[in-house]
Order: sequence, then structure tokens, then C-alpha cells
Amino acid sequence: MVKQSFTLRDVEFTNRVLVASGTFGYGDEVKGLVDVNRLGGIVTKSLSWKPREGNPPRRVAETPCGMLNSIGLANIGVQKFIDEKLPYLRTLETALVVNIAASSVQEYCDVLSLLDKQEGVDAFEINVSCPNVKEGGLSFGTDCTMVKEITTRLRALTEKPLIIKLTPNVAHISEFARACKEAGADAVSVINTVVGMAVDIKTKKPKLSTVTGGLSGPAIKPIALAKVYEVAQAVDIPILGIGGIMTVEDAIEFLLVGATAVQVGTANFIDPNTGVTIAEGLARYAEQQHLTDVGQLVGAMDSNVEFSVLQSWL
Amino acid sequence: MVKQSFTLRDVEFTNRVLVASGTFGYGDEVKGLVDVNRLGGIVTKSLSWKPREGNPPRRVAETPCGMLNSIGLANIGVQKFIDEKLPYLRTLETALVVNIAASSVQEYCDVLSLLDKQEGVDAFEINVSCPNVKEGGLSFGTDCTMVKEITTRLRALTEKPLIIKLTPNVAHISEFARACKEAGADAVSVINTVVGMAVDIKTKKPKLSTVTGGLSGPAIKPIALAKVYEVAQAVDIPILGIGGIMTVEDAIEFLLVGATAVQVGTANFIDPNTGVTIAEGLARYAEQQHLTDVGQLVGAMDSNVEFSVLQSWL
Amino acid sequence: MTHEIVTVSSNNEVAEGLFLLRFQSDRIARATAPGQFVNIRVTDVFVPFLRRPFSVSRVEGRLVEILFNVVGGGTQILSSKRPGDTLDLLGPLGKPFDVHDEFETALIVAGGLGVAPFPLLTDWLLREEKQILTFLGARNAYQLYKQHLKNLRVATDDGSEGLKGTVIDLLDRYLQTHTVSKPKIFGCGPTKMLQALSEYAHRKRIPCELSLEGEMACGIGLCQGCPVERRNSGAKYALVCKEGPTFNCEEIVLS
Amino acid sequence: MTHEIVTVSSNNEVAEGLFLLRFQSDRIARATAPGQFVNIRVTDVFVPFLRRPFSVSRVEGRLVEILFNVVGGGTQILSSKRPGDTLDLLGPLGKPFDVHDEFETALIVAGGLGVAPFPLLTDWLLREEKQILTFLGARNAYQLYKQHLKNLRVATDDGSEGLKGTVIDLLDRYLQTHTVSKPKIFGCGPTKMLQALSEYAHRKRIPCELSLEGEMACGIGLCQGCPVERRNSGAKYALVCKEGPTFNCEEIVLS
Ligand SMILES: Cc1cc2nc3c(=O)[nH]c(=O)nc-3n(C[C@H](O)[C@H](O)[C@H](O)COP(=O)(O)OP(=O)(O)OC[C@H]3O[C@@H](n4cnc5c(N)ncnc54)[C@H](O)[C@@H]3O)c2cc1C
Ligand SMILES: Cc1cc2nc3c(=O)[nH]c(=O)nc-3n(C[C@H](O)[C@H](O)[C@H](O)COP(=O)(O)OP(=O)(O)OC[C@H]3O[C@@H](n4cnc5c(N)ncnc54)[C@H](O)[C@@H]3O)c2cc1C
Ligand SMILES: Cc1cc2nc3c(=O)[nH]c(=O)nc-3n(C[C@H](O)[C@H](O)[C@H](O)COP(=O)(O)O)c2cc1C
Ligand SMILES: Cc1cc2nc3c(=O)[nH]c(=O)nc-3n(C[C@H](O)[C@H](O)[C@H](O)COP(=O)(O)O)c2cc1C
Ligand code: FES
Ligand code: FES
Repeated sequence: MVKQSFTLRDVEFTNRVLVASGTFGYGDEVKGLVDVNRLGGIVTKSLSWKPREGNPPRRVAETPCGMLNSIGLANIGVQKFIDEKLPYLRTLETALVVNIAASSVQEYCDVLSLLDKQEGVDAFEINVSCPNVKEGGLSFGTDCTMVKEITTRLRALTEKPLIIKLTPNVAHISEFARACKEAGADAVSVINTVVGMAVDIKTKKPKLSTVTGGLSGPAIKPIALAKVYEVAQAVDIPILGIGGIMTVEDAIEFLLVGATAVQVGTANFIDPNTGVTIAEGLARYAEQQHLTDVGQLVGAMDSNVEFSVLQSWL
Repeated sequence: MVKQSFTLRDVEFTNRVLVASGTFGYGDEVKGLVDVNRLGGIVTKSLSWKPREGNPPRRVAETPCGMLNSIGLANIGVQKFIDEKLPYLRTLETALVVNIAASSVQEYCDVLSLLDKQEGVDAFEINVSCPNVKEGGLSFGTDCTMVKEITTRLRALTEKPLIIKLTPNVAHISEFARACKEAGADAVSVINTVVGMAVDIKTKKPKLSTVTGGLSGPAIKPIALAKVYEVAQAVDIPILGIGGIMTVEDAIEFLLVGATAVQVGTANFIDPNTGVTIAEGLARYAEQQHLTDVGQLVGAMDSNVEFSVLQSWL
Repeated sequence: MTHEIVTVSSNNEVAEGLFLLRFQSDRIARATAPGQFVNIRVTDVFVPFLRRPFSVSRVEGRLVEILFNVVGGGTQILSSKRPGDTLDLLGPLGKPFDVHDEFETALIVAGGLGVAPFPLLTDWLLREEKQILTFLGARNAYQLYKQHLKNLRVATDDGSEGLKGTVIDLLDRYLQTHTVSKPKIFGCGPTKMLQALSEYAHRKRIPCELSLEGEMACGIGLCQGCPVERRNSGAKYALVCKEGPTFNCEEIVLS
Repeated sequence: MTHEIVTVSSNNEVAEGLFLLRFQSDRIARATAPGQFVNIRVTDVFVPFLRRPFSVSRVEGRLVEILFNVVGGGTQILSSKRPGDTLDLLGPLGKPFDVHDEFETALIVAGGLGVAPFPLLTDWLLREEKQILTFLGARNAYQLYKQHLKNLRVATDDGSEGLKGTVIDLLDRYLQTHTVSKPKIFGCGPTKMLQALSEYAHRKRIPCELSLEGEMACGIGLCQGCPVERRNSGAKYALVCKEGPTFNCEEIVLS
């Protein structure tokens, strides 16, 4: 039997395929459809202190090989999550990663502190792609010092694995990864959605009510791979690779460039079983390759070219 | 008859559809296949002072709804261009925009000065997505002060339209557009390719010899639209919209969000006539919409939402 | 809700640009109630990328029917499916119409392809021994689909068949000249028509359930992508794919 | 070079996973010389995104033949084309083999699908009244395509037909036991085989032209995406789509 598991701090993930935040609800929507215990872990929809209604319609739009979304962090709020969702989630064997969103550093701290006490919460993923109200709504995630401050503050509040989820909408994502590592993060998730938009030429209106939104799906896979690679060259903490993963081959690409594990996002909308299918496919592939541990694929890309910004490719 | 033309400084472009740098050679490859005089303009492959061999194979890789390239600015050099390509290009009625690449500010200046004297060169587009050798290869394009310096220096050297082509691989592209305007640029081209990569899992090697490359095609259209929109909100100089344009509908989207004209890139590889088809489609569409000028579409997107970074869309 | 690969048994153009596709599925045939939908993956390449939702139109033994208009890429591909081809689908999804509550006469009001869910509803209403009156509106006679409906009245925009006017005019004229006992409206069609219909129902104090068609990403409650504004207290939005697609018209604000 | 929409007249599996597709095009039938290729858009959705290049295998009147292996998405779609379906293609593209220079005997050496361009070359060589010897290599007997070739000798990796060994062994054995007047090698096949072949030709001082298969984006010289390293002076790289796909093996370095 090939080893599939990996650990962050003392938390063991039974395999290297998780489902990504915002693409699997709170893990209870797909009862009967998906055997969630065969996932390496579930990352919840981002939770904030108070419930959030989210953005007005229209919130989703299809694009070539992908989609745009503008959900607006619609979520039930941390307390309702604890009361109504956690009891079921506790009964699952798969690891539970709670994703946190906030509009102030303090809110991040409050939500994490409350959750940290709860049995059944295995780890935290911090969504820094949120508007910082103090800074007039500029995203925390594009401000390196902010990301470092959030990480430092949260690190002080928990012994559980702390994962910072980075936005790709920056010039040099590796600087952000370094900041996270220095501030004590156990891992980084790479990437969140890419800023994008689409226009309905019939109505001449933007397709999304918020004009711009987040692009996801196979269209962004090459971008995500490059970001994971850049981060893997810069820091030695584990990376959760995310972006356009639809098949086991996609997942292998992410592991090869340096991801310790992967998260399946938008693919769940087309087939909620994608994560399980990929987890099993990875094990089968590792066997065929005569590996003893799926982890042997991590960073195994064979490249003589050392990473260099010197490359100009046009 | 609907008006199709637009002008930069005193140069008139007969319609609002150009072909993008690096995707149409030097305009002489497609004789017989494309009536280039029906294009609004031709943007040449990036030219540097000396010829460049370009990167070793493999230079291209297909991705979902797009492609990666790592050509390495392979070009014949400015002198050979003047001697061997310009004579033919002079005979064309369509506007000629010469794109310039360089590895130092001085090289940009030298290439532009030499070309500025040449009859038949109508305008310049500056590719700042090039490694700055002085700065250890960091791209000029991701350093706002560098972009401003290049623009200032070049502005002093020419009376012809000066277009700066911006890279999307930054956090806030509007800052770069502002810098270009302040430094006297007549227009900005938005966007160049997005950093991406792909791995061949059979060989475990990166598909491109340079590991990372530039992503183009429909996959990046939503990203390009968002960048054009951001720039259009920030500056009032003309924008040449670029990114994944395959159809007249795509071109209309770009005009609606604020592009004065568009450039067709990767689509030329699938059908070198795409630019002409779109130019004619735009005129037909404008007629159907009872417009007197295709330009009436520019920035005509109907959106009550004023642009705001406050939006969080996940 | 199950995820199945089903086999197409027939697919024919039954009216202008309107296709009737039949596929075999015991599970879905048995489990589907009127107003529910299936979410179909029309291709395994990524264009179009998302599944496409379609109301279950009718069930006959183990055959399930959907009725669809070719409006874009996805329905184009769907229209090219031939007997023997397979379809990857999730279903049945969503909340069905309520046929058990206290009404005696069902007023079925359909605009254009809004007719899709009503053959199945009609079968169920007959089993519940309800009275049924069906009001059908379309642009012209060619776009009408009239199968498996009861007590049909028709309106067309161009008057090429039935009343020249909207389906709401048609309904109103009928109700002005007839009395119906304990009526309830079941409506489906373009958003503009549903807005008019729900105002009408509100004014006339007739209970009314509508089936909505909003853009969806997942269709199963995972993405929060399909909100419709709630009228009353509680959460501001409801999810069309889960809390709908059928809603009491008093619950929601159509925009 | 022209851009045409052509009609498929037949498409059959002629060997294991190997398809022979015929389409009608006066222009391409007339204009194509051996070694040239056509660049086919197999679908109008964006997956796969780029055109797919295929050597013209043979021409018969206004019918053009291509021979292809199903290796991935694009060739999968191509294999599903039926008579009457249309194909969007650019061609003929690239530099043909040189059949006019000073040789008397053509030694055609093909590995696997490398056979594709040689039926057309054979017709042309016959017209030039050259001697022809054809050496064909494949994994096994099932993957052999032997139509429209002259003086055929076969080698298979598993020995299921002809010599058990490589096509180079086959060629070498022949040349050790026979003398041929003014030979010239025409080679096409996997890169590894072409490397071995060009070394062999170099050692034996036999002129040799190879047809390469590299990844391409545009196929018409627009993108600079298809470089092959030059051996001699001048520019470091040549473009396979324009300066090739046929090269004198002394000109280039295969990697
Ligand atoms: C719960 C539900 C049930 C439905 N039932 C049916 C049905 O029984 N029969 C049927 O023909 N259609 C039905 N629809 C609509 C159907 O899903 C769309 O027509 C289809 O997805 C269009 O796909 P496409 O790729 O062909 O068009 P696209 O290329 O996606 O779009 C083409 C045009 O159709 C419009 N459109 C796309 N999706 C929708 C939508 N969901 N609602 C309204 N307009 C849309 C687009 O705005 C665009 O103008 C239903 C939708 C929902 C949400
Ligand atoms: C000038 C030229 C002439 C050619 N002539 C023929 C021909 O006559 N018959 C024929 O069957 N094939 C020919 N090829 C190869 C053919 O173009 C590829 O097999 C085809 O593009 C694969 O497309 P796909 O989508 O099915 O596979 P993809 O999904 O694109 O790739 C599947 C596998 O095939 C490999 N592959 C893809 N493209 C090529 C390529 N260009 N060369 C070698 N391997 C490749 C990939 O690396 C991958 O491993 C030719 C290629 C060139 C450049
Ligand atoms: C509809 C939708 C909602 C999302 N919501 C969240 C969220 O609440 N928090 C978060 O950190 N990421 C969220 N994401 C981002 C995904 O977790 C993932 O990072 C991104 O979609 C890229 O992966 P993919 O291409 O596999 O979807 C969301 C993505 C989508 C498509
Ligand atoms: C193969 C290739 C080569 C390119 N070469 C250049 C170049 O030399 N200079 C430049 O400014 N942009 C270059 N570009 C970028 C394009 O001009 C364009 O900005 C980008 O591809 C996005 O547009 P598209 O999606 O329509 O291709 C190149 C793009 C491709 C695909
Ligand atoms: S469509 Fe995803 S929640 Fe309704
Ligand atoms: S494939 Fe584009 S130049 Fe050869």
C-alpha cells in the first residue's frame, strides 16, 4: 500500500486531496452523493464573525474554460456554524479546515479564538483576499505587511495548523509566502481566484453585479502552477496547490512543481466527487510509478533551469 | 457609412482592430492569405538593437482555452528590419506600429531613435515586459518608476505616438497607467501575457524550456477585461485592449469597458484573418446598433456600480 | 439526488427550435416531483464549462423527458445528441411545486418554454384530483408546445393562434368571465412575465407558485451562486437551486 | 498556402489506432509537394485550442489523404469525423523534400507513423524516374501501413513481421549486401530514430533529408514557436514550420 497521508503540525490528513473553500459548502450539502471521508480534508466556506448576506445577483458567469464568481463571502457566521454545522462535521473522519474571512485584523482574531476552542476543528485557513475596511477596502492580501501582521496575531492565538491562503493578484507572491513563514504560518494555500470580469453585450452591463469577480477553473491552472512554483522556490513550508484542478493529471502537475497537497475547487460544481476521484487516482498513479509514498512526487519536477526572473518569454 | 477610424496624435488608424506584437510576424508572412490593408494597424514583433536568437525549444505549449509561449524575444534586430522589412511595409496603407524590446533604458532609446528617422514607421509600442539586466533581470514592467523613466526618456525622442504596453503581472496596473500618462505616453496597451507554466507529467519536465512562460488566448480574456477596466477608470488616455480576443463579440466587450481599440493576438495562429473579420464585424454591429461611429461603443458599458476595490467577491 | 450516466432514447425538434429529449433512468423517473430539474453536463471538454439545468418535463415509465430551446452553445450540443448517446447528469434537484395544499383548481400559466415543467405537474394534479386550467403564451403559433396539458387556452404575441396578447391577458379574461373554486396559480416563463403574473396574483389574492430560471454554477447548493431576493424577514437571499426553483410569489422579489 | 473549408469524403481505421482520412480540395491536391503538411482546426470550441499539423500522405485526383494516429484530444476528434463533415484547414505548408537533385536511388526510411508523407513522395519519385527502396519500421505487424510504397522491406520491434529490430538495422543490412547507385535517404519518424538515422547517414556519407515533427502554434511562421537548432553558421535556430519540416540532416541538431 502506498502512503497517501501528510501532516501539518500534529494533524494528519489521510490523503493529499482536499476540497477548496467556497466550493463545497460546509461539507453537508453532498450527503449521499460524496463519501467525504475519502477526502484528505474539507475546507469550509469562509466564515466571518457575523453572518453575511453576500452580493446581489448576478453572482456567477461562465467564461472560456472557467467561471467568474462574486459571492460576497455569503456565509452563516461563525456562531451558527458552530451550532448547526460542526456537530455533523465532528462525526466525519476527514480533516476539517475552517476558512476564516474578516474585514479587520481584530475580526480574524475573534473568529479564530472562538473556533480554536471547538472540538472537531483541525486547522485554520485564512482568506486574506478580503477588503480591509480600515484601509478603505483595499484587500489585505495585496499588502505584505498586513498579511504578516494577520499571521503574527493569529499564530499567537492557536496551536493548530495555521494556513494562509494567498491571492495571485500581486507582482511577487513569494514575498508574501516568505512573510507568512517568518510570522509562523505552517503552510500557505496558493492560489485564490484571479481578478476578472465579463460583459453581457446584449444589455451592455457587466455580467456580475460587482463588475469584477474572481476567475477560477482550468483557465487559471497555468497561472496557479507558476505561482506554486515561485513559492516553492522561495520557502520550505508546505504549499496547498489550488487552481483549475479537474483531473489526477492536473493534481500531479501541482505536486511536481512543489505542492505538498492540492485543493479541488470549481471542479466540484461539475462533479462533487472530483476530489475523491483524484485522491484515488493519485494512489493508483503512485503505485504504477512504484512509489511507496505519494509524497515522493512533491517537488519532483526534473528541471535543470534554476528559477530565474531573468527569463523573458515573449 | 459608420465611422471606424481613430487617431493617436496625428496618426489615423483606419479602424479599431490591430494585430498584436509577436503574433503576426513583421506583417509579410501572410501575403495572399490576409488583406492586411483592411486592418486598423499592424504591430510588429518586438525589435531589439541586435538580433536575438530566442529561447531553446520547447517554446510553446497548449493549455485549456489558451497557450503558453516562451519565444525569448527572437527577432531580426532593428537594422535588418529597416533594410529587409520596412520597404514592403511602407507600401501598405495600414498603420505600422513598431514594438520595441530592450534590456536597458539606453537600448530602448537607441532603437527608437533609429526608427524615428525612418519613413513608414507610424507609431511605437514599448514592450516593458523585458528583463532589466542592470537589475539582475527583474522585469522593467513590474517596476513603476522604471516604466515612468522609460516613458519619459522615449517621449523626449519622438513626436510620433508613443504607446506603452503594460504587463498584467502586477497588483495595481492603474498605477502604471498613471505613471505612463504623467510621463507623456499617448496610449497604453493592456495586456501583455500572464505568467504561467505547464508540466509534462510523462517526462516530469516543464513543458517550456524556460519553465515559466506567457499565457495568452481566451483563458485570459476575463483578466484582460478587468485590467482594461481598471485602467480606464484611472486614466483618460486611449487604451489598446488585448487579451483572448477571438470574435467580434469579444472586441465589443473590450470597447465597452473602455478600450479605444483592440489588438488581436493568439487568434492569428488559428486564423490569421481574425483581425480583418473582427474589424468588419464591428462596422456591421455599429450599423445594426444605429451608431454613426464605432467609437460610440468605447466606455459605453452601462454600470451603476462605480469602480471600487471595496468589492470582495469570493 | 444522484449522479448518473443515462442513455438518450430519443431527441426530436417538436416545434421551432424546441427539442424534446428522452432518456432512461429508473431512479430519476421515480424520484422526480413536478418543478424539479436535472443538471446536465453536455460535453466533457471544458466549453461550455458548467452543467446546464433543465426541468423534468414528463415521466413515462422509466423514460424521462426534457424540453429545451436552442439558445446557445450548451443547448446546441444537447440538440445534437442522438439515441444511444449518453448524458452525465445530476438530479432530481430543487424544491418541487406543492400540489398537496388547500386548493381545488390549478391555474397553470406558462410563457414560452415555461411550459417545460407542466406536463409532469399535470399528471400529478390529476392524481390529486384537482381541476386544471392551462394558459399558454408564446411569440407565435410555431413556438407552441401543447402536449400532455389539460383544458388548454392559448395566447400569441402575433395572434397567429388564440388570443392576440399576453398570457396574463388570457388568464385575466378567463377569470373575469368564469368563477373558479379555490384557485392556485402555477407559473413558469420569462422573468418579465413572472413579475407581471405575481403582481396579478397578489392583486387578485390568488395563491401563486412560480418556477424561476436564474444562472447557476453548481445547482446543488455548493457555490451560493444563485440568489433571489427574499421579500420578508430572515435571510436577504434564497438560493434558487436549493430553496427553489419554485417559490411562493409572496416570498420573493423578482428583479 | 490557402485557408479552406473542405469536406471529408472518407475516414477509416486502416491499422491499429491508425486512421486514413480523405478530403476534397482541388487547390491542395494540385499545390502540395511531398513533405508538406496541412494545419487542421479539429473543433471550433477552444479545446483543443490550436490547429493540428498533418503531412499530406497522398493525392488522388482532387482527393487529399492524411494518415494519423490517435494520440490525444485533437486526433480523437479527428477520428470521429464522418463523410460530409467539414474541416477548416490551412495548407499546403512548409518546405517539401527535394526530389530534383543529383541522386538515382531514394532510400525511404520510415518509423511508425513516419510513413505518412511517403506515398506522395513515392509518386513524385516515380515521375522523376528514380529508383526507390522503402524501409519500414513499427512496433508490431498491426501498426504497419504499407500502401502505395515501392520495394518495401519491414522491421518490427517484436519481430511479428519482417526483421526483429530497428529500421536502421534493416537499412544497414541491406546496404551491406547490396550496392545502390547515388543513394539519398528520405527519413521520417520519432525523433530518436531520426537522430540514429542522421548519424548513420553522416557516417556512411549518404545525403539525407529528414521530416521533423515538433510542437507548433501557428504553422505559418507567425509565432517563432517551432525552433530546431542549426548545425552551421548563421542564425542559431530554424523554424520547423517554414524552413522545414524537411531538413538536410547536416543542417540541424536533433535534441
Ligand atoms: C432551474 C432551471 C430550469 C430550467 N429549465 C429549462 C427547461 O426546461 N428548458 C429550457 O430550454 N431551459 C431551461 N432552463 C434554462 C437553461 O438552463 C438555459 O437555457 C441553458 O442553460 C442555456 O445554455 P446554453 O449554453 O445553450 O446557452 P448560453 O450560451 O449559456 O446562454 C445563451 C443565452 O441564454 C441565456 N441563458 C443562459 N442560461 C440561462 C438560464 N439559466 N435562464 C435563462 N436564460 C439563460 C444567456 O443569458 C444567453 O443570453 C432552466 C434553467 C434553470 C435555472
Ligand atoms: C509538420 C508535422 C507533420 C505531422 N504529420 C503527422 C501525420 O502525418 N500524422 C500524424 O499522426 N501526426 C502527424 N504529426 C503529429 C501530430 O500533429 C500530432 O500527433 C497531433 O497534433 C496530436 O494532437 P492531439 O491533440 O491528438 O494530441 P495532444 O493532446 O496534443 O498530445 C498528445 C500526445 O502527443 C504528443 N504530441 C503532440 N503534438 C505532437 C507533435 N507535433 N509531434 C509529436 N508528438 C506530439 C504530445 O506530446 C502528447 O504526448 C505531425 C506534426 C508536425 C509538426
Ligand atoms: C464560487 C466560489 C466561491 C469561493 N469562495 C471562497 C471563499 O469563501 N474563501 C476562499 O478562501 N476561497 C474561495 N474561493 C476560491 C477557491 O477556494 C479557489 O481558491 C479558487 O476557486 C481556485 O481554485 P479552482 O480553480 O479549483 O476553483 C471560491 C471560489 C469559487 C469559484
Ligand atoms: C507567441 C507569442 C509571442 C508574443 N510576442 C510578443 C512580443 O514580441 N512583444 C510583445 O509586446 N508582446 C508579445 N506577445 C503578447 C501579445 O502581443 C498579446 O499581448 C498577448 O498574447 C495577449 O493577447 P492574446 O490573448 O490575444 O494573444 C506575444 C504573444 C504570443 C502568444
Ligand atoms: S447554483 Fe450553486 S448554490 Fe445554487
Ligand atoms: S509554428 Fe509558429 S512559427 Fe512555426
